[in-house]
Amino acid sequence: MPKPATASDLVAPKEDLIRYHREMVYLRHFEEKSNFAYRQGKAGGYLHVYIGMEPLAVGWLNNIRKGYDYVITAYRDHGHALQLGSDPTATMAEIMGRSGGLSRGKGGSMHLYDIANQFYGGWGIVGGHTALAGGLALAAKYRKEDRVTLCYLGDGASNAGVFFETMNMCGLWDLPIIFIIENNLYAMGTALERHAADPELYKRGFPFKHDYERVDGHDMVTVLKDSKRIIDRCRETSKPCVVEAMTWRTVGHGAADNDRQLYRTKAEEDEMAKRDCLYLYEKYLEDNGVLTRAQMDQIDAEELEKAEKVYDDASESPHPEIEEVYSNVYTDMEPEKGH
Amino acid sequence: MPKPATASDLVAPKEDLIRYHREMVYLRHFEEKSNFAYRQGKAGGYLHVYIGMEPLAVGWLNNIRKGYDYVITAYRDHGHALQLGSDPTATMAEIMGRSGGLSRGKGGSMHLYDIANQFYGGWGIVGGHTALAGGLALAAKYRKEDRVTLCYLGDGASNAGVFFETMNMCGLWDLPIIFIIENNLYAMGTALERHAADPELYKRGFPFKHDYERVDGHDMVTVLKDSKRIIDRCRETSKPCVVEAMTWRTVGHGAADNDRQLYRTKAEEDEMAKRDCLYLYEKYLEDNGVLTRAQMDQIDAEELEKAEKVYDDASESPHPEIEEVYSNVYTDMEPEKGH
Amino acid sequence: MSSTTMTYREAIRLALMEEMDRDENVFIMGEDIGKYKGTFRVTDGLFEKYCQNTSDWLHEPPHPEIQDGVGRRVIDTPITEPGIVGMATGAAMTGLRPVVEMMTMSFAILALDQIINHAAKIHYMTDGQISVPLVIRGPGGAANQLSAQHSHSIEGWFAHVPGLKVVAPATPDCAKGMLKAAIRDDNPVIFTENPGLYAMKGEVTDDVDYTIPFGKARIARVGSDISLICYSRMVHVCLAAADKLAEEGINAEVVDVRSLLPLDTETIYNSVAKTHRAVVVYEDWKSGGFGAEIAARIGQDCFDDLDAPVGRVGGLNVPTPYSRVLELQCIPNEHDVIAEVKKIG
Amino acid sequence: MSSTTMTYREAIRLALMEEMDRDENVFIMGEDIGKYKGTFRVTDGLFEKYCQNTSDWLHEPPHPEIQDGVGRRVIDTPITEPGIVGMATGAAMTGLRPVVEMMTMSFAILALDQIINHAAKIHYMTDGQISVPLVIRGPGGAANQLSAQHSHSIEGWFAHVPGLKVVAPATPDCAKGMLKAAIRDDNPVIFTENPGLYAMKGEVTDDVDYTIPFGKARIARVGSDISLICYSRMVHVCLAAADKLAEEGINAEVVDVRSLLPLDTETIYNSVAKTHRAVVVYEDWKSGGFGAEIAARIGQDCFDDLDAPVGRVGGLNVPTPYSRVLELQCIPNEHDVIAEVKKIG
Ligand SMILES: Cc1ncc(C[n+]2csc(CCOP(=O)(O)OP(=O)(O)O)c2C)c(N)n1
Ligand SMILES: Cc1ncc(C[n+]2csc(CCOP(=O)(O)OP(=O)(O)O)c2C)c(N)n1
Ligand SMILES: [Mg+2]
Ligand SMILES: [Mg+2]
Repeated sequence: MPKPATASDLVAPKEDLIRYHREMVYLRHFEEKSNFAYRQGKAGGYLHVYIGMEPLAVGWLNNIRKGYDYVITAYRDHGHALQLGSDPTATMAEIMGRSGGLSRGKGGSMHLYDIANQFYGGWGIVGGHTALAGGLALAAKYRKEDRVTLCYLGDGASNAGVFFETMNMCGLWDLPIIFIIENNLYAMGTALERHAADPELYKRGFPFKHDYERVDGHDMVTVLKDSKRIIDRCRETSKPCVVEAMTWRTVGHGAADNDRQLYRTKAEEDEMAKRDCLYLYEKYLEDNGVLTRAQMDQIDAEELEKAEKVYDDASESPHPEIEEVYSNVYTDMEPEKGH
Repeated sequence: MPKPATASDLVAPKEDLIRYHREMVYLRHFEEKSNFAYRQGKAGGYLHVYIGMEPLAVGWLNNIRKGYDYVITAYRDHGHALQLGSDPTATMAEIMGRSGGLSRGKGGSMHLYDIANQFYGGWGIVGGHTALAGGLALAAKYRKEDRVTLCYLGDGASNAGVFFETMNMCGLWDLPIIFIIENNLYAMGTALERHAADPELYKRGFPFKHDYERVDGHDMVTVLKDSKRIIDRCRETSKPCVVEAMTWRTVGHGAADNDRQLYRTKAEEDEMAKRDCLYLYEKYLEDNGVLTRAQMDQIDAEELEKAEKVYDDASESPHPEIEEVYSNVYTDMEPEKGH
Repeated sequence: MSSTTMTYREAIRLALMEEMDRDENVFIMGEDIGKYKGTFRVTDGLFEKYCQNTSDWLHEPPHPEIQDGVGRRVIDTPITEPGIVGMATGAAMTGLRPVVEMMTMSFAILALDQIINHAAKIHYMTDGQISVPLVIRGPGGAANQLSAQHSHSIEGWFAHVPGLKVVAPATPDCAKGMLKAAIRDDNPVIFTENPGLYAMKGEVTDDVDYTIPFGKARIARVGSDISLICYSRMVHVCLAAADKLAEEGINAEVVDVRSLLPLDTETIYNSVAKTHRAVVVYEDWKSGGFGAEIAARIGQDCFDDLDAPVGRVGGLNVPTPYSRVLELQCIPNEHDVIAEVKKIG
Repeated sequence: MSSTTMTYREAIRLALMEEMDRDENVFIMGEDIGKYKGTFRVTDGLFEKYCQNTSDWLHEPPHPEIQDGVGRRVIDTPITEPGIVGMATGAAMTGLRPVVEMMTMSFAILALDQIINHAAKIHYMTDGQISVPLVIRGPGGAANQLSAQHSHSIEGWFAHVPGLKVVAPATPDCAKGMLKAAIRDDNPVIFTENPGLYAMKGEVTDDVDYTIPFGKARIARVGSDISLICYSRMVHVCLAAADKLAEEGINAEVVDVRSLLPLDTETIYNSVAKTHRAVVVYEDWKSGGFGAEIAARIGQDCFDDLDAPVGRVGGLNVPTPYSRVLELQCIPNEHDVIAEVKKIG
């Protein structure tokens, strides 16, 4: 039994570390439920979970000013919504396309939005949202506010032309934005080395006078340190920054991707499993006497139960009324109706 | 009177140096005539001349395999066409929209093409042609040929998203292409520092494993050396490369740009005039005893006369027949006719 | 109400200034719209008016030699339409009201993904959580030998997209009143200006709160024998045709649709109910242009009123050629309108 | 002629293979079309067939761990549609015949500038010096809860663009015959496949040189009382509607347009001349969709044949919602067709 660490050894106050753990565990159970919903036919379309990548949501978003800083990501967005405070049942209901959903079922898994928490989605066009993110940062500077914009994008998205155009304008005008490239080594079925001329994606910030670096995305402790440092710096300097966070999706690209061996080997997966973020973090908590295995099992059981209740409650939410198909196309008028 | 250089001191055989001079002088007169055509109302729309930038066409294109290597540029394309061997009268006729033009008047100044000489235009959408260029290079590699593709683009165009997407694919697949960024310090009325986060544009090749460097575009002698070295390397290695060539347009952005002082000072223009490429080159020829001032004046007179004849001949070319409006929309059918 | 004579260009500029004065959230961005005044000189004077002091700068001068900073309310951008529109949309999501100038609407084609698949869908995908008070304006249509890549009329594509509003005013007064309405609208609005209209003069209502609501067509000429349905510069082509037709005793009514989405079918149908004949006129490529939608609606909804088939006059179905003689063939003129009027009989 | 039963998906795959075998200049490129087989599994087996040996590689394996090189005739690309289409166009300018797969046609919106303002105009701008034998194919239209950004039918926009050809086959046989024709065509062709059709089975003619020329509509069902004009998956919706209408004694003819540009108006008009009634059916947003063009033409050119207004059935004018119950509201079904048939009377 290792000797308990003194508070000062820890990367964050003990109670925070425990909360982060709960959040990670909860997110993982939530995502399992999301996939389950898809298999049950309660969710359709494209559905992408965050399993294996949790620290990028839990770690980074615990170091921003929640409800003040702007956050935007692509379609792999469940974790960001939950982490920013979206009601889990409303989030799951949206994934199920129900009237109790964040957008009453109009958006779905790929398009979660929760403006009350300054979560700007939730986007389906690879790379497209990076320009919107630039606009959020532009708005902050226009209003002379010190909000930071966090824009997540995938390694595949980092090839998109509009991302470079946006980086250029952010560098040109010194906009306070952090682009977090979630480098999980694959763009759907295409390996990093097969889609990026240079797999060191952080270099893409170089031609635009951004700060740029590659960081680890597996080890929660490192993530917490890096994210705090980078977010604080961005808020201070109002300079844009490209962060390549090395991570890994344990599961398929989307709920429909049932044959990962088309593009990566079992051996590779086993190798990466050893660096599973939750496993690493729990080891840290245990080694430093923050939590015992028993306590963690307890937490795991509690969070699983929560996730199950959310799943059941969301399932109860009714489908939207048919008339709603016409609502909110415009703020002030209805579209012409009928076929 | 400086002592004549021995052949070995010279960057190229004497007769070549003299030919290059003729080509530069001729191009300048041709462009003056192009602007004149616009002022006379014989040319319309957008017309952009190459005055001040001649070495980028004359120098580089004398070091490729003409008629074999692919060349493509944007709308500032007169010099490239002439240098690749397009009939000057047909070129001027195209600028005037006449039936004797390279494309029988359908393209105009911005859209010169001469496939017989492997000149692929001639494009109006800023940045758009860089992707076509990547396709030319892809075709060469697909056919296992050792053609090099030269793609010219402006400093303003180097911000375009599709350019980055193309650089990525060229780097990914090692395509034999050279992107020559004609950095003339302005994108229409916008100064380099106002449109590029980092004015050192050659850096844009860095994230894509391209060779990249900044070279001089004023001094013909340097241009001849650099272009030979870079073109030969590209053909050998079949690796893509980004070259930022520092240059300067002596005139307005286009024939219609009549108020340059909206975006640059008279002082700056006077400063740059001292580095006018033709002035520098003639000084070199004189200092090295290649040509005397008298000989150069002679050449100047001859080339001016040629340009004037081209202008007059082109003016004689009839306008296209009205029915031609429908021809060559498709290779094998006519579009539906009428209003 | 009092009015002032000004050009279409000046009317747009005045609308921009009035709205920028009225609302601190309104700003303009685009290529060369600052000191360069815009290629069609629409934004002349705005940089000087709104970006005088360092406090008016979004960013300090990027380079010592360059005196001016980047304007905060007049933002010169790089030539990156997708990025520009996307960033404007992102800013609009937070409540700012950007007005983006497209140097020509042909360049908006590069930004269609941002316009159609982002801006236009945000209010719906968020079920009303976010609105996008964005205006995209610029010259649409052929000018004078700009060639194939620069001469598009793409208002029809936009008018096909739920979530967008699309207007195409034909007069200085409409330009001012509708641009102000567009800027005050909480939805993304495409505002297209035909380059041939900029120099046109007209009376413009003086009231700073004079706006023209969308979805209301305008009877540009009252007539009884046939309805010429049109918008933007084609309104003037139709008026010219109407004058000529009048000489032959045909009294044409000219309906300036001016708002394509929403579309004022009521006014159009009332006109057709009166004249029993209609010809739809537009500059865009004839096949698949928005005029087809208008014609299809009249054909179906006014079936019993029609004494003749609904005629159409559109641009030739070819890329716009450079040669002036060929270019002129492509753009509909009053003779083409008259020919179609006679053809439908 | 002998035929084989296969799915629409298999028919497309077979067409690709036959043409790749026939002509060394034909190659395919797109996202995840290699070992991943394409998201709709259309290109299953092609990488294995054409990229076995190092000599079949455009580029050696980018990384030691990765065994496979980049295929030369099956090129996996990054997710950069503008660049992909532009590079394919550039390659086509030299005489190669690329077939680009869009993972969904909704992503072609990003590449519209390359398609419309480059590929479609090159032959004209060069006055015939260059042709662009390019095919862009992929699923267009709503599938199953793909949400607003992934569910577009954009064939109508393409069909509006001179220089492009646009086809939308409804059966496996048409898919194979028309894709082969598209690949052999020297002009840029947009080939759209509705995701709902991939699993559909049908008889496919065996001949490797069997192609279906563009501009010829197909009578999918002979009838006498009304013409249902449609294409792609809506052909099957119309056939279902026709069966139901038959029960009520209404004998509908179903015209599968299949080629939008060029459009076979002759076959459409002949059908209307026979039935005196027409309803145009398409999945795209109703307002401004290509069905409007077809309806407008029938309305004008068949004016004297028509006993009733030309009806239209299109998708609802809203972004496609995620909720399945709402999504189903948006897509026309046989009941909507029947309702319109009754409405026009
Ligand atoms: C413009 C566009 N092209 C293609 C797609 C289809 N698509 C969805 S996700 C995806 C892979 C993206 O990979 P990456 O950016 O690495 O994100 P990850 O899924 O790994 O988080 C693709 C190709 C899309 N949504 N948008
Ligand atoms: C996509 C697009 N946007 C805007 C324009 C209008 N435009 C034509 S040239 C030009 C400036 C380009 O500058 P640069 O790339 O530096 O080339 P240069 O003219 O200096 O040779 C602009 C903005 C265009 N043609 N295409
Ligand atoms: Mg990835
Ligand atoms: Mg320049």
